[in-house]
Amino acid sequence: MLEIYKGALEVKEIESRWLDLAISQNCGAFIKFVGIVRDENSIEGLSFDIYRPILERWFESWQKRADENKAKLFMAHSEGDVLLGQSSYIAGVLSPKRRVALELIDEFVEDFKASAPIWKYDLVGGERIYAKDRSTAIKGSGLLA
Amino acid sequence: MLEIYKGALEVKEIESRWLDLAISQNCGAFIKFVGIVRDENSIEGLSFDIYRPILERWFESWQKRADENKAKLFMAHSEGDVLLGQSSYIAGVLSPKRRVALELIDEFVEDFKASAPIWKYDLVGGERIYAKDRSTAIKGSGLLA
Amino acid sequence: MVEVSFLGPIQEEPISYDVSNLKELSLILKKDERFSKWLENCAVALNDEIVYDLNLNLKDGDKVTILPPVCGG
Amino acid sequence: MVEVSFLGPIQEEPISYDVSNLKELSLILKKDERFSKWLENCAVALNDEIVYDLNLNLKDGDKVTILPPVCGG
Repeated sequence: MLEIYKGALEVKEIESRWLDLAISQNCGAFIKFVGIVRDENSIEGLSFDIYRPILERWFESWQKRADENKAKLFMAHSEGDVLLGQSSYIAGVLSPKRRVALELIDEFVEDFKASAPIWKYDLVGGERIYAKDRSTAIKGSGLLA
Repeated sequence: MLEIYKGALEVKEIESRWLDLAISQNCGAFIKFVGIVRDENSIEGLSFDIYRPILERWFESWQKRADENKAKLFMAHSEGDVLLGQSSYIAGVLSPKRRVALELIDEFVEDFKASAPIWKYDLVGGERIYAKDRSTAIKGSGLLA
Repeated sequence: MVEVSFLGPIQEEPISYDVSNLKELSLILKKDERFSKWLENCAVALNDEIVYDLNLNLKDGDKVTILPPVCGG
Repeated sequence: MVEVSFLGPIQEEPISYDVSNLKELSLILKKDERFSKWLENCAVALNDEIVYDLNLNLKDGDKVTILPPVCGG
């Protein structure tokens, strides 16, 4: 389940809905990663661009991999501006087994950071500044160089 | 933060409160493990005994370890009966850094399973049956044998 | 006297013993049918701290706790 | 014609090129100052699938996407 929202995530609403779904699936282990925008580097917040077609494919390929372990993946992400103390990202793994959930959330979040087609900007003085230094070139980059 | 409740956890209330706390701490990564009682082996639910003095010491020693990484640990657990589809356990790690949160939640949950002084019983036909086969002898067991 | 508590599924009330170290306690519990079968898989706490040394001395008022295999979550 | 889109911080509108493979596209983009500095750190998608082979042929109507370094979360 992949959800994209304009602006900050309504974390409580999302977590509440996902919990109801988790219970209905009779799975014992539900693990979630929540990303919160921190007050650092004098930013007012973050802003995100998303390219949905490739994000959806990336997510589907991860869900296929999770299917092999009878796990279900969840993700919510913001598009546009997200201010300090707000949340921009939640990833979740629901699984019958604890070990599957703990291992998959780690790989899923790390690959998200390395591969998901999302671009981050710092909001400073009302401007959107590309977070170049914190960004990662996707595997295979440089093909046209 | 260690919370013990009689019966099932009110997951939504607990997660909502923890989220507010997480935001107030200016930490970027919050990861939570939620345990839900599954419908398996024809049980009606689970039941738990807890020995609080040692549980509290165990938790404090983990919090000390987390302090070294500027992380804060959260745990909620049920005492007594928890029925199918209800939650008995939530563990959380709040950290400025993603890697710390992902690694610590794994170690924290695994050591919880191996060491926390909590005893589990299946509820079957209204009776409480010790979950012996799923239980783990604490490190150092057999000293008096 | 040392008070010994048996936790979780052992289902026995605490008992006070007149022992001066864990070795003596071990000898007594091994002879007691209610406890002998549990001992191999039980950890031991002295005043709520898990201990690993059978030579530990006990003093009057000490609290010993017997912890059978655990399963939280 | 092949439509090339430049995502995220590159901030350029899509452009259509008359090219028959990725190699030809690479030669054109390397000469364009708006794009040349990005290429080393950009992945390439053909019809929304990331590709790794510069010898891939392109056909009329294909969609190429240029993806600069990412940072979700």
